Amino acid sequence: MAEERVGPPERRLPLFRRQAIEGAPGTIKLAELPFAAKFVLRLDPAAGEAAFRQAAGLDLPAAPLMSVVNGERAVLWLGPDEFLVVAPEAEAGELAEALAAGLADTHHQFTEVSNYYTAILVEGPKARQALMKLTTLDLHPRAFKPGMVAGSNFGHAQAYLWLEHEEEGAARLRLYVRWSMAEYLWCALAEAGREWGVPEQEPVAGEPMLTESVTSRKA
Amino acid sequence: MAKQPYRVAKRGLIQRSRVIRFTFDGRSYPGHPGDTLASALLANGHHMLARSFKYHRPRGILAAGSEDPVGLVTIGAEATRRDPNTRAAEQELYEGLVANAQNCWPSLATDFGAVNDAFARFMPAGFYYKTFKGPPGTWTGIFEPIIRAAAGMGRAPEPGDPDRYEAVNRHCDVLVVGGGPAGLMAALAAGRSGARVIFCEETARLGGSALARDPEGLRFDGTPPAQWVADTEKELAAMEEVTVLPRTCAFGYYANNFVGLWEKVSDHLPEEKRLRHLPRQRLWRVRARQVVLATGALERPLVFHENDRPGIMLSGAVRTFLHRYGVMAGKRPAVFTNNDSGWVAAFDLARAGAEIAAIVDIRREMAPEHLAEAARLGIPIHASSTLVGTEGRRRIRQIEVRPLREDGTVGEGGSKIACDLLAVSGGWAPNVALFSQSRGKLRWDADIAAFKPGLSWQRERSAGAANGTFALPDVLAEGARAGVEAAAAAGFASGDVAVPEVEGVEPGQGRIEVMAELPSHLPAHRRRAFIDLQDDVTAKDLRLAVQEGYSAVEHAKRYTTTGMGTDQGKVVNLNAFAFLAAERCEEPVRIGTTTFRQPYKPVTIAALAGQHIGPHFAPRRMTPMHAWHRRHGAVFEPVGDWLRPRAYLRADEQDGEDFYAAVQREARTARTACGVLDASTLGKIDVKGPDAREFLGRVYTNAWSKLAPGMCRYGLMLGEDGMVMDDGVTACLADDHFHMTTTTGGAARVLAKLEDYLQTEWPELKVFLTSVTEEWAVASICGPKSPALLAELLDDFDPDPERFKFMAWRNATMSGIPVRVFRISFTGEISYEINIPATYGRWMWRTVLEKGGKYGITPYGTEAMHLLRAEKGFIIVGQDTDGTVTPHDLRMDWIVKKNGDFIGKRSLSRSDTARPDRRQLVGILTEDPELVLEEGAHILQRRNEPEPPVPMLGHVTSSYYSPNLGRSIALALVESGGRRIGERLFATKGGLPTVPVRVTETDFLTLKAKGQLPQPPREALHG
Amino acid sequence: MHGYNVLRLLREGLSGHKGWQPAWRKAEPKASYDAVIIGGGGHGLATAYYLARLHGLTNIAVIEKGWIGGGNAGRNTTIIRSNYLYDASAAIYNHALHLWKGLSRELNYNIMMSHRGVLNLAHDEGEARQLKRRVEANRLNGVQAEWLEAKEVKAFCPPISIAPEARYPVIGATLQRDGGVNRHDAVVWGFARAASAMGVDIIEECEVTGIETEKGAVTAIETTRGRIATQKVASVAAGHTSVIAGLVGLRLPIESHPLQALVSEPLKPVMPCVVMSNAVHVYMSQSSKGELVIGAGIDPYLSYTQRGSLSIIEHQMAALIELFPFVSRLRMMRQWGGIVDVCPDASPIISKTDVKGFYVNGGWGTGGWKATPASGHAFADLVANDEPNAIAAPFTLERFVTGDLVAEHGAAAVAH
Amino acid sequence: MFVITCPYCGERDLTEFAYGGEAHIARPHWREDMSDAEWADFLFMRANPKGVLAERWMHAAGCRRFFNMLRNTATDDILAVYRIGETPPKVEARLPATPSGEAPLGSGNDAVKVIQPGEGG
Ligand SMILES: Cc1cc2nc3c(=O)[nH]c(=O)nc-3n(C[C@H](O)[C@H](O)[C@H](O)COP(=O)(O)OP(=O)(O)OC[C@H]3O[C@@H](n4cnc5c(N)ncnc54)[C@H](O)[C@@H]3O)c2cc1C
Ligand SMILES: NC(=O)c1ccc[n+]([C@@H]2O[C@H](COP(=O)([O-])OP(=O)(O)OC[C@H]3O[C@@H](n4cnc5c(N)ncnc54)[C@H](O)[C@@H]3O)[C@@H](O)[C@H]2O)c1
Ligand SMILES: Cc1cc2nc3c(=O)[nH]c(=O)nc-3n(C[C@H](O)[C@H](O)[C@H](O)COP(=O)(O)O)c2cc1C
Ligand SMILES: [Zn+2]
Repeated sequence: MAEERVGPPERRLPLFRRQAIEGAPGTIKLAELPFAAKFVLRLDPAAGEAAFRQAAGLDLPAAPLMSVVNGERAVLWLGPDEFLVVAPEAEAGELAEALAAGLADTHHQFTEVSNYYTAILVEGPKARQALMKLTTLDLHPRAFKPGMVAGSNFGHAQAYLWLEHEEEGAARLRLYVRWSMAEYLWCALAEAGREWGVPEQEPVAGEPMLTESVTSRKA
Repeated sequence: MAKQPYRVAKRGLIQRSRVIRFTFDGRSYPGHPGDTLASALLANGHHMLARSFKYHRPRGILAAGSEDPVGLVTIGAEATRRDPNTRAAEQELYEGLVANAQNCWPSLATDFGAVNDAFARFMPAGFYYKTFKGPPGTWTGIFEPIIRAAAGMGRAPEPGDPDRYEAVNRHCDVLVVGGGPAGLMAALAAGRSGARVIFCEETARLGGSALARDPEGLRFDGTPPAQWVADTEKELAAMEEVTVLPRTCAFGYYANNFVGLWEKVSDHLPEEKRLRHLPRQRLWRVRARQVVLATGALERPLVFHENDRPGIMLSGAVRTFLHRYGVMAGKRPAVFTNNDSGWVAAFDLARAGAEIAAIVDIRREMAPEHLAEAARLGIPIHASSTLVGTEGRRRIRQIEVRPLREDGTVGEGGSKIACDLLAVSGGWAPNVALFSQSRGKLRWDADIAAFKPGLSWQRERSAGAANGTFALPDVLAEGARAGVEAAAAAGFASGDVAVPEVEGVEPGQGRIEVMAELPSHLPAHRRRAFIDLQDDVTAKDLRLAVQEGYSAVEHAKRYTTTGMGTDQGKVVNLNAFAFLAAERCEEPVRIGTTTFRQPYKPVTIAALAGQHIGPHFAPRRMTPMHAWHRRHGAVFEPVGDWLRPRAYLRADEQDGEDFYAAVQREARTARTACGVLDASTLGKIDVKGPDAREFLGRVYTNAWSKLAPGMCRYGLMLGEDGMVMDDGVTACLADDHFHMTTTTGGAARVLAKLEDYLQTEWPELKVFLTSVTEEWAVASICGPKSPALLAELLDDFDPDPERFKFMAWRNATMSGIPVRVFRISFTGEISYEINIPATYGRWMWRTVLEKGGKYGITPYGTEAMHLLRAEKGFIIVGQDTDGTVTPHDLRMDWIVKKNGDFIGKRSLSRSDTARPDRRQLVGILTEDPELVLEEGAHILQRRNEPEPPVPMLGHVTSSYYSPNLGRSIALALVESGGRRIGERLFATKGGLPTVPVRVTETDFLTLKAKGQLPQPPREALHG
Repeated sequence: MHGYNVLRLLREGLSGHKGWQPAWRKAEPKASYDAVIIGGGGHGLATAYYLARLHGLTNIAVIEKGWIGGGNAGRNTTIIRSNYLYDASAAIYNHALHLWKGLSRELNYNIMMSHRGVLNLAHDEGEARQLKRRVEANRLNGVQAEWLEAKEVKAFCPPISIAPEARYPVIGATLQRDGGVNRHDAVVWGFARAASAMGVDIIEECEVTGIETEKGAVTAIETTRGRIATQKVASVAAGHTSVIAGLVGLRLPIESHPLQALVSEPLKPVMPCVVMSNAVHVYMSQSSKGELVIGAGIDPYLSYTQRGSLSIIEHQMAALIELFPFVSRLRMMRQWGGIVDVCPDASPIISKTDVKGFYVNGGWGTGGWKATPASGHAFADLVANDEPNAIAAPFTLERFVTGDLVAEHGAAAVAH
Repeated sequence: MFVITCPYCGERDLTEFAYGGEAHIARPHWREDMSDAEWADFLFMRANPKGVLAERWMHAAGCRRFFNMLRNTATDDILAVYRIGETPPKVEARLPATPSGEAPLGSGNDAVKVIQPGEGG
């Protein structure tokens, strides 16, 4: 069965086969962001905010749909008692330990989702417009401001959208999407970018399927 | 090059300097950029371009826009780009456009279908209800095929549409629909406030009816109309927050100010000029805080004998063709009107050089200034007269005028007047389609004899002609006001918006006199006065509908099909309503209207689907190992959104392996050596909190209080109706921390349900749930060689089943990578599930296969997995259950705890649910071991079925040929199954004779181990 | 009732069609009736027709708040089939099919019953399994049913795509050859005409606003056109079943949802049969007039607005293109919505209630059209005899208490 | 196509939400002697009102929270949104003109299609 020798452990992101792509200069870029540690924190902020601050070194977002960034760490609001904590890979263990200790007396859940989610970067002056082909979120600059996070549907994929920052109309957005939907979303985003010259991304498709029912012919 | 005999010099917004060619019905014609197909055909003197639906009567063009009911053609040169039922009046002309007549055979000019017309008297409304009622089968066999072949309009294209479509979402503060004077002012006013404005216009240009006016006679603040429109458009374009969308029709006004816009992005371009990076059409899904409807007014035709000939056109359309497209639709036009609009059209035509044959007006009194102007232009006037007939086949050539008596009947005398165009006007009616779609209430306005917006139901306002305001200065002012108010309502102040001073205000339609059907000297049954010109509904048909009791407007519509064509009766419906009112001697307001439904005009199906088709139609959820599966012969099966390998067909064997052989091989290898399954798709939920155990005890049927960390337990989850909904194994990670698994297809449903109970039913429980399905890639390794393989795969790991017991789990590492290993099994075989962080999944899988090579490992798919678990008698929720099966029906009483509540518990004791003779899951063995039952086969008491209905005892839920038992096996739900173990019953086999079977326990492996499997293995065949 | 036939049509054609009479009398409400039927849809009119014809009850009225056939009867996609799973369902739907076959003649009104065949597609093994189970059950119940492999599906319905690379490839289908479509309005009008001819009062634009009871028994109804005394009230109000039941203080296991449908522009014949798919959620046929009649999905929320959400239609159109690529460039001409009353087990209620003289027929959900004559037939029997007959018995309200549901989710998964 | 105001995330499109059915149907506490009818009432019987309905929704694509909403099912007007556990606010539904809320003429609609003489509004 095995035709190739497998080497030491190698990690692959869901989109590892996909190169970063972009449209005409100054329009839109798509890329999968490299590995990072991600955790879902479930916690009643009223009960555990101080402990969290102490352990993680940053505040919980003060308002819904907001994020807090401190250096390379960030906390994104996902729900009233649900947050996405992002940190550099190397800090994952230390962060988890610190939180486990710090929140030991608080009812909480700190679950690693580094592999569950991948992050797709959508960047450029046309980023908002491209995304609006896939989501019903109001992404007008008046409505969706830097630092904001929103969970929504993007085409058929649920994902969290985070506007990291925006300079002179060029937005830098991240989409956190679950592994199994990453290919779909990537191709849908590329399709949305075609207007600005983003190359078409052939979705993985055409898997062989049986075209007859087999229940009647088992033997 | 042919001339365009009806093109007039210097008029129109067409690009005269360029001549483009198009073909209609195989003949080539010239036209200009800026033309529509209709205007270009008219410029060439071509009026007849279609045949009507029922009688196949010649049809021309009635209106100059999307409201035209009759001028339908098929566009497109290629069969895959064929667009039937395209309105010539809407289709912009481009170089090389190919149009063809439809609904006629052999040709437009000679159409055999037209014989229908000769038999029209025998085919009144609803004639088919009264006949063709032969014995059963005659309709399907004889009459229907004939009717179906005769009906329909264009021919559908061939599959394989090469074009792209897309949908986009937008939010805005103000949406302005309609680019006429009212809409322009509204957009301007709203735009100046800084509000986010979307401004759409159905046609290629802004300007609306301003472009249908003689530019000489009209000034906005001293500027000619086209210039004013252009200046306004420029100002709008410069506003950052304003989006102007020409060629964009607002087709649907839905709840909560959601409006669908349909943009034709490249339909106006020749094939080779279409921009590949842009879609053919675009759907704008607009969420507007406020909406301004400035959709203008539509002109009605008049209902009189022979009013359906090509060359009979609405007066406004005549003006549009003249001023917007530079086409004089006729050189000797006659006018027939019940209001002043016809007069204005006549004057325009006369000034442009036409010789007006006559103005026929049914009214007695006319505006003196019009009479004076007519006299000045030398136009013959026939006041208080009507038309009683027309002539001309492919184009009108004569009208017959008769005086109208005071009592509304036709007088003697009169004359026949030659003409080559008849402009008709029945007065203008506000275009209230979108308003009514928004569920606003209409108000009857007797002055204009039409409905206009009354009571708004959503955040919307109408302005201009759409609101029944017809005088241009008022229209502009109302538009501006609507824009200001809409912006204000959305929170934006615009300040004052100066309304341009209009020079050349038209007098308007004046007093309008409505006669539902114009009188005639002909006996009623000889009159052919058309109301719906597409579906061939005549006044006579509507009269018959009333006579037969189909007099409610909705009944009349359905009985006669009036307003049910592709135009949805935009310009003809009001005539139908007026006619019904007259017939029923009631006020029109009591008749009401039929329902204005979406879409305003027909919208391409692919545009509604947008980009979400083909490979983007439904996501394919993939595990990290997906690519490997594809490379190794996997045949896939959809499980929810996931694609899972179903079996791996080996290519190396001769001719390749077929599916059945692959499944047998996989299942055999998994039990005799080693097999590995990609189990990553199983749902996984991290459950944590001090009340986690309590919570599990409520959502599963069994108890969880004693499960120790390091151990796992199987659970069944029910709905509140007591029926099995999902199952899975949950591992205790720590006293307050669990790792729950669900079925692949049930994952999302289970999580939602658990959240539901936690958030709404038991908020007091301190438990958090987080989905971790894709965090882990999972290899489920089974078979006698699996312990040895595990020992090799994992670092310092003792997989010995004696010490690493069934239903335990451990942390371990694989080449240093932390993994969780579960000793759980769905096959009854020694089995391990390695869970590794998904980013290592691909590597893990390849490593397992590489290191498993020497143990003879095989990857196996879901089909072998199903087979293996059936050998052990394990259920699959959704296959062996169907939402009507309780744990007791599965004979899994052991899993239902006696004490304490859980979801679904109370349902189990309902009188029917607790019945002892319900269908229960049992094993089924055919007496012939080689015979594999069909899943879905039914179980009967008797060998020979009596006549239906045959009593059924149950059905087969799972059935396989088991390579490991050397015979076929099946699971079935059978009435009182538990009590029937050992009984001989019969299974159906399609239409073939039933086969004898034996009822057994479900765990076939154990039966075999105990020597209770009745049949010998068949080594010979499957060695 | 004047007969309808070809000769008469020809005669009338020659004399200007002056002889045709109203199809049904426009009745004014009387002070009292032996029984009152609420709802002038297909089921209500069929009930009246059979009450008069089979039970001799002619002093009855059908009360319709709008115009007859204006509810679901006027907005359904008219798919007729009887290939349901359970015996109880097979009995009633097959009975309906049997009645449909003779209805044009019986009513002397051409309801255009077209037995052009109904395909139920399977896109994966799970569906194939369920469908095959149904084929077997159908056969044993005397319901016409057969299984077609993908290639046979294509042969029966050439415009369908059976491309193996499709996301949900067609792997087979069941075919009920004597299933099909008919002309919905004609059914309504045909029943109304026949019932009216036997003396039934059909009262339109009259809304039932209250039901009076005394000691737990019905005594009268209140309507927008006055009070009507009666001891039997039969509710056949489809989408409004719960509202009517609410008038006597009953709560039912029913929820009312929007269900949408749409038609394309008319075309020359392209679709030879009816096709339904659960997985991609499409059903389509072509009407005699030429439009493709396409059913959309049900909205998940309750609503009485007779409209649904565009998103349902959008998804529907994508699915339709998957299955029928030729529709891509065609246009949607009109879309509309109806209110369907859905039971938890996807089966109807034909039942007495705790209120004496108050009978309920409802909960047909997305698929009751096909049952119209049988539903009326069975309900008439219940109203006349105060006991359910064998066909109605499994569909009483009692089943929600005992748990003896008739779970037809599989057979009714796609709205139709 | 509703706009639903999630009490946590604000205005979002219908397509982000999952419907949760009629609200305030408390699951009865388990009792041995609970009758089948009582249980059936909880399981199946619904008010299904034409008018104001208290219903549950979940912001499935967003914050995944359940919440309650008051909506007029005769018009689809959304009248209030409130959190789980809160009591429904008092609201007034805009009532359509006929008792059923449908048109006396023509097809049924939430708002009557045509204003009749003598009718206000
Ligand atoms: C879009 C759509 C597609 C469908 N497709 C199919 C299909 O293909 N095949 C199929 O079998 N089924 C289909 N159905 C379901 C089918 O239409 C219904 O199950 C069936 O028509 C309901 O019975 P009915 O005809 O009597 O209902 P209705 O026609 O709705 O009759 C009920 C009547 O009661 C009246 N009423 C309500 N309240 C009152 C009151 N207070 N006073 C007086 N009158 C009142 C209503 O106005 C209405 O006319 C579909 C339904 C819809 C909406
Ligand atoms: N002679 C008369 O009595 C009479 C009667 C009516 C109107 N008028 C004149 O008509 C003008 C009215 O101006 P107005 O701005 O109100 O109307 P308009 O007719 O000038 O403009 C309406 C515009 O809306 C567009 N439109 C319609 N439906 C649409 C849709 N669904 N989506 C997108 N676009 C759509 C049309 O293409 C048109 O361009 C005035 O000049 C008025 O004098 C005169
Ligand atoms: C089977 C069927 C076919 C239909 N065909 C047409 C049609 O050809 N043209 C049309 O305008 N409407 C057609 N309709 C839709 C009706 O016009 C109407 O929308 C529907 O009966 C609902 O009524 P309402 O829209 O007035 O609420 C059809 C409806 C059905 C049920
Ligand atoms: Zn939310």
